[in-house]
Amino acid sequence: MSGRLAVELAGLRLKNPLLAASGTFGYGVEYERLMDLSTLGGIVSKGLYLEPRDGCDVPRIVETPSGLLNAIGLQGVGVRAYVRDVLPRLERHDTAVVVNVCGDTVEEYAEVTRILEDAPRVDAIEINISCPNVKKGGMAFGGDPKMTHEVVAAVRRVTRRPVVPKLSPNVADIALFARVCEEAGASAVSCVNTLLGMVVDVEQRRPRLAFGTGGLSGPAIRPIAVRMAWQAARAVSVPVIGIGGIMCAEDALEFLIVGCRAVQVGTANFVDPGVYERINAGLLSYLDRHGLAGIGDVVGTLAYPGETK
Amino acid sequence: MSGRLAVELAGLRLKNPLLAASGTFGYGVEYERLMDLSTLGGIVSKGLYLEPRDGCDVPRIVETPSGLLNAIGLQGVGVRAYVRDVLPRLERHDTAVVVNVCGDTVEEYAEVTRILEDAPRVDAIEINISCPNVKKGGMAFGGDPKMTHEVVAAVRRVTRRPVVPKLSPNVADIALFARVCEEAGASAVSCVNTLLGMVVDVEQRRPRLAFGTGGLSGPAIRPIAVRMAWQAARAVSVPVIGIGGIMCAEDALEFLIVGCRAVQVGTANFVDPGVYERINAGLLSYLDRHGLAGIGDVVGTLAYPGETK
Amino acid sequence: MPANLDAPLVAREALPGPYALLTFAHAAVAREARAGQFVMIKAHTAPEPFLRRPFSIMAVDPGRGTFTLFLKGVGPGSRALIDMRVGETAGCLGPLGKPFEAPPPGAEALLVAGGYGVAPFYMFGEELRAQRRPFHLFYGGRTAPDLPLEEILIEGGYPLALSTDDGSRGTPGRVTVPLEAYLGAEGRQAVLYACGPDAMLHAVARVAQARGLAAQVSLDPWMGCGVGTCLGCVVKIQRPSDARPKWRPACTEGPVFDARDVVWS
Amino acid sequence: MPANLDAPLVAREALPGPYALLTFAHAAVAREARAGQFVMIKAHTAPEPFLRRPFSIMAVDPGRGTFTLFLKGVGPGSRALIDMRVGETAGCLGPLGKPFEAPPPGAEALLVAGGYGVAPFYMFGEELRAQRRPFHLFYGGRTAPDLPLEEILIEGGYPLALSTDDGSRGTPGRVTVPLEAYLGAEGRQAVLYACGPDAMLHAVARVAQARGLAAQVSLDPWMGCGVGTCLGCVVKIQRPSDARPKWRPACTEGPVFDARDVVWS
Ligand SMILES: Cc1cc2nc3c(=O)[nH]c(=O)nc-3n(C[C@H](O)[C@H](O)[C@H](O)COP(=O)(O)OP(=O)(O)OC[C@H]3O[C@@H](n4cnc5c(N)ncnc54)[C@H](O)[C@@H]3O)c2cc1C
Ligand SMILES: Cc1cc2nc3c(=O)[nH]c(=O)nc-3n(C[C@H](O)[C@H](O)[C@H](O)COP(=O)(O)OP(=O)(O)OC[C@H]3O[C@@H](n4cnc5c(N)ncnc54)[C@H](O)[C@@H]3O)c2cc1C
Ligand SMILES: Cc1cc2nc3c(=O)[nH]c(=O)nc-3n(C[C@H](O)[C@H](O)[C@H](O)COP(=O)(O)O)c2cc1C
Ligand SMILES: Cc1cc2nc3c(=O)[nH]c(=O)nc-3n(C[C@H](O)[C@H](O)[C@H](O)COP(=O)(O)O)c2cc1C
Ligand code: FES
Ligand code: FES
Repeated sequence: MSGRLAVELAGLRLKNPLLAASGTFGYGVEYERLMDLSTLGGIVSKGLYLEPRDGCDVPRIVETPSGLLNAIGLQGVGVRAYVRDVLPRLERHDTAVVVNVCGDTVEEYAEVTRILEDAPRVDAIEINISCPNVKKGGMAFGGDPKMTHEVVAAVRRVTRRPVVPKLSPNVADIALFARVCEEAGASAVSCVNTLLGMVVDVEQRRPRLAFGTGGLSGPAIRPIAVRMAWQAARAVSVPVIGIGGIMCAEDALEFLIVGCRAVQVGTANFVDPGVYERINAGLLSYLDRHGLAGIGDVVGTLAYPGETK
Repeated sequence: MSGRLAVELAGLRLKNPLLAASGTFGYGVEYERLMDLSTLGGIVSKGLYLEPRDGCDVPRIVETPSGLLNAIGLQGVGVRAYVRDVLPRLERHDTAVVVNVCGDTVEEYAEVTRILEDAPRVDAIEINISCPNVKKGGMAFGGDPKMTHEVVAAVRRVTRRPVVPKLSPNVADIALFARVCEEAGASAVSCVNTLLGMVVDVEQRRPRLAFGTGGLSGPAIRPIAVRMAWQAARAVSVPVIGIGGIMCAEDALEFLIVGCRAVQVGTANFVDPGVYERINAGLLSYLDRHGLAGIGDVVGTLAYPGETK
Repeated sequence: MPANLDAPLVAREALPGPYALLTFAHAAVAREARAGQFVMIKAHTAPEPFLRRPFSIMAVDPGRGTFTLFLKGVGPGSRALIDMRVGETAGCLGPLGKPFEAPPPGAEALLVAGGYGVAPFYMFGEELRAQRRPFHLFYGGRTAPDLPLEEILIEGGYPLALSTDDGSRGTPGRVTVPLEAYLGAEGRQAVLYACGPDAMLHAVARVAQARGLAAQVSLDPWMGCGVGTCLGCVVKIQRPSDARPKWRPACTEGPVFDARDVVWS
Repeated sequence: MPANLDAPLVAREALPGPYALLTFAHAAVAREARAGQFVMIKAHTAPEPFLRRPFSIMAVDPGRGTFTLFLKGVGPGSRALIDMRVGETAGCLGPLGKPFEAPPPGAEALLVAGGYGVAPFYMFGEELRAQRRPFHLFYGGRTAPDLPLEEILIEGGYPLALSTDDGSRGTPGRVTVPLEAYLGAEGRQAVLYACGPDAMLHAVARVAQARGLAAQVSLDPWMGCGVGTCLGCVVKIQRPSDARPKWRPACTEGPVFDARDVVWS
């Protein structure tokens, strides 16, 4: 039955198209006691640097209309502790493990990737060139085609594994960045990270987040993310992983229909850890209702006005 | 009392900082029977071309989480009918009249503006270089610094009135576009128009809007719009008019605090035509609560972390 | 003049199935509304969906300053209204739109209702009765439970013809079956009025055209603002004076249109 | 183990003011919760705010499979819960977090509650009583109406000291006034437990430090997920083994912390 949800993605076989998005599912092990991790197609780790990081001051999170604005600042244990403490615990779970790799410099991205190269449990590398909440790297790289190319190529050189840059939505032309990634050797692209935003505490007349600005996620951004995923999917031949505001099966289907091979679920993890089961059940019932054999039959089936497929 | 809400904007004196946003208040006269139009600081007309336009096929509007996605396609009566039929009816209302000017070509923008030049009731020209729902002009101009400069300069040349380009949020660097406008002679900038988005009807596997994509407005986009207004206000010395998801006084205050001299209320008009009275009352009570003389004392008072004012 | 008010819910009657009758206090609607007009309304208890929704005015009580809606709960907006408790308020703008126009003297009014489309005809029946105009109400649904107003209409003494697609109540078949039977073969003096699903409106328009009768149809597009500014509710209309079809806002130029002017899609 | 369930509301008692007691069916919480733990919960009736909210578990009934919350309606999330009707469900994950730890034998437990911070102490009192440990509950508020659980605690036979800032009920002044009076001059064997506003927690921590007593404080940061992944709820903690303060998630390493480890801001 659940074979109907399986997808091929850059050489990986995922048992279903749902991955937990970076930064919204910890390192995966936090959810061990709450759910069966093998109901997930894959887990993308919280962003990892070479060294442990403290992250931003608080408040780090503020709710917005149908959205969440965060500036966590990539607090984390660093790649070595991850390899030592986390990866062994993931051994027992039948799900793909994708590591979200960060760096202040091109060299750091490559170095983190190199350290992961010897770790057996890693299935793919997601390159975070789109975090809006750090002063160096992140969005500064993902907003510049030349730097994007450099980072992706540098990571590509040091790993045999699939390399998946994660695109920033804070650009004018997402298709351009998808193409740059493809040319630099990306195996797939994740689309998208958070939109840069700000919420003001009008009583204090200062930003609500200690960092000032933050990244907007959640259902509020879904129409923008779907549009960008659609543009990216039309621009490149490598698979696109859709991300942004997915809360239920219909939301995931929007991304699949516009051409994404898989999707990531982010903020919804905070709202309801039962989201994967719900979405998987919804996808299966959609396939039944529409007489489709597998979820692959949905991918890229959008009938865009004025276009013939 | 209400003098406390008055603002100076590019040579205009508005009795309060609230304008009705283009495309969400018709030509103004539609609301005559519903409210006292002189409670508004100003009215921005629906976008006007040289000739009448049919607009997009239906559906044109779809609700999204805390947002609205529209592709109206600038259906309208054309500038001549506006001058002939609408402007005389606005004579009797004590509020500023701003005309939102559109064009397929640079020349058309200038031509529409020229026709308005002889109309007495017009207080300012807003240049719509950011509509995402037309095949020519609109966002295509507002996403290109060179074209932005050309359009603004062309309109600037043919009118003595304040010229206010309306920026597109679908760019990487809003500050750059604000500066280009200032250099081209803009008297102020409006910030922002709608974000390009798409919603998919998963049962039909086609976009919900007949046009395909549309522009996202409403509270969902407010954190993004506030951030952009803040960036624009820091980049230029001409006034910035903040737009995006304003529903209540607190929302308007966010834009004023980050540096906007005035704001526009869009989608909220559809939800509640009483919104202006509510916001004005809220602004006055804010001034009282904070011991401030006038609304100008709020503008640009954001204490940004790590910066001293 | 339409007014925008916080309207408290003053009475609430749940009907079987997803239906309910809700009565709100709103002086302007109570005083001025005519059958076929509608309100834009949203329960203050639910922030989402954030837009108001259009509902036909089913009845007014000018003395009490109230009006009544007949609602079918189909989505979040309608359900939030149905879930309101007496005393809670809704943002409510109305009365809006163009009402039904009474038939010329001598002609009978034949009201054709499908599903929740029956709502404005309760009020239209009252208006016609007050003007001593003859009328007949054809009320159709898919099955018997889709005719939740049956009892109220019978109690109200409405001349009524019921029909259901599955034959579980009244004449079996579409609502046009009893309508055509009533019209009979010979040329009856009548004006048709229709409110319900699109396909039904179109069917009634065809009946009218075939018999050379006038028909007024109440269209049901999605509405954003209700006052002619969002241009989301436009429908294709070609009036005799129009050289070609035009997109016209159903909220201000309708929802009631002359069936001949509607360009059916 | 914590479980994520659709929890139906099985009982609801409105208290004076913005307060209410809500009882939900949730087998895992009912069976496993300990005082100081919390649930992340959201009424399914209200789509916004879309995140769940943290609330301390006030009581459990393992036999019936239910647990009870004591809520103060302060914003949309808490109010949506309070507005629920019996039978409606909430998405509920729990029990979560680290509970209060009972004092060592011989030491008395002094529970210091401010406002809604009293909730976990109802349950902690029950636990202590079951373990035959002596305890005393200091319950403070701004004014008398801010002590809505007074009656229930008295009926439950809790050893209680009330206080209000304005003196309208119990000892006038902050809750630390009766606490310090109770502690007296001489060195009493006690562990302090505090739950309430930040300033109160800090004050209790100072009292404990001044007297060389251990104190456990339940912190109240904003929480996004409740399970340690959003890192939105972090608080600055420096344990004896830490070279410098670290941001630690209050949801998994707290909400109850050793007062000495908290870096007060
Ligand atoms: C003039 C008028 C009078 C009406 N009178 C009544 C009445 O008396 N009683 C009554 O019960 N209902 C009436 N309706 C219908 C009522 O307005 C809708 O049922 C209501 O708006 C649904 O809102 P919702 O949030 O409950 O459901 P939603 O979830 O918003 O929508 C329910 C249905 O509307 C469709 N829909 C949503 N968005 C769009 C869109 N952009 N374009 C097209 N379709 C869309 C959906 O596909 C779905 O089938 C009337 C409608 C109009 C226009
Ligand atoms: C462990 C724990 C146990 C709790 N137990 C109880 C209990 O038993 N009973 C009870 O009534 N309450 C309890 N609370 C408090 C409760 O969680 C809040 O009152 C609730 O989340 C408010 O949500 P709301 O949507 O009603 O209001 P909101 O409008 O979300 O917020 C109300 C208050 O929270 C503040 N706030 C909102 N967002 C942030 C942010 N990003 N950062 C900081 N502050 C913010 C606001 O400023 C406002 O003052 C507990 C909190 C925690 C952490
Ligand atoms: C609290 C939080 C932390 C995040 N941390 C990361 C991160 O470490 N690396 C990364 O690439 N994306 C990070 N993201 C972005 C998400 O992975 C995702 O791209 C984004 O939230 C949009 O998806 P959503 O709307 O489903 O949440 C974070 C998002 C949130 C809300
Ligand atoms: C239905 C609709 C029509 C619009 N038409 C125009 C237009 O004609 N010209 C224009 O410059 N902006 C137009 N806009 C954009 C608004 O003026 C405004 O910039 C945008 O909606 C963001 O503000 P809001 O979130 O308050 O709605 C339109 C927006 C909506 C929702
Ligand atoms: S509903 Fe907005 S124009 Fe008709
Ligand atoms: S609430 Fe998310 S980490 Fe604690």
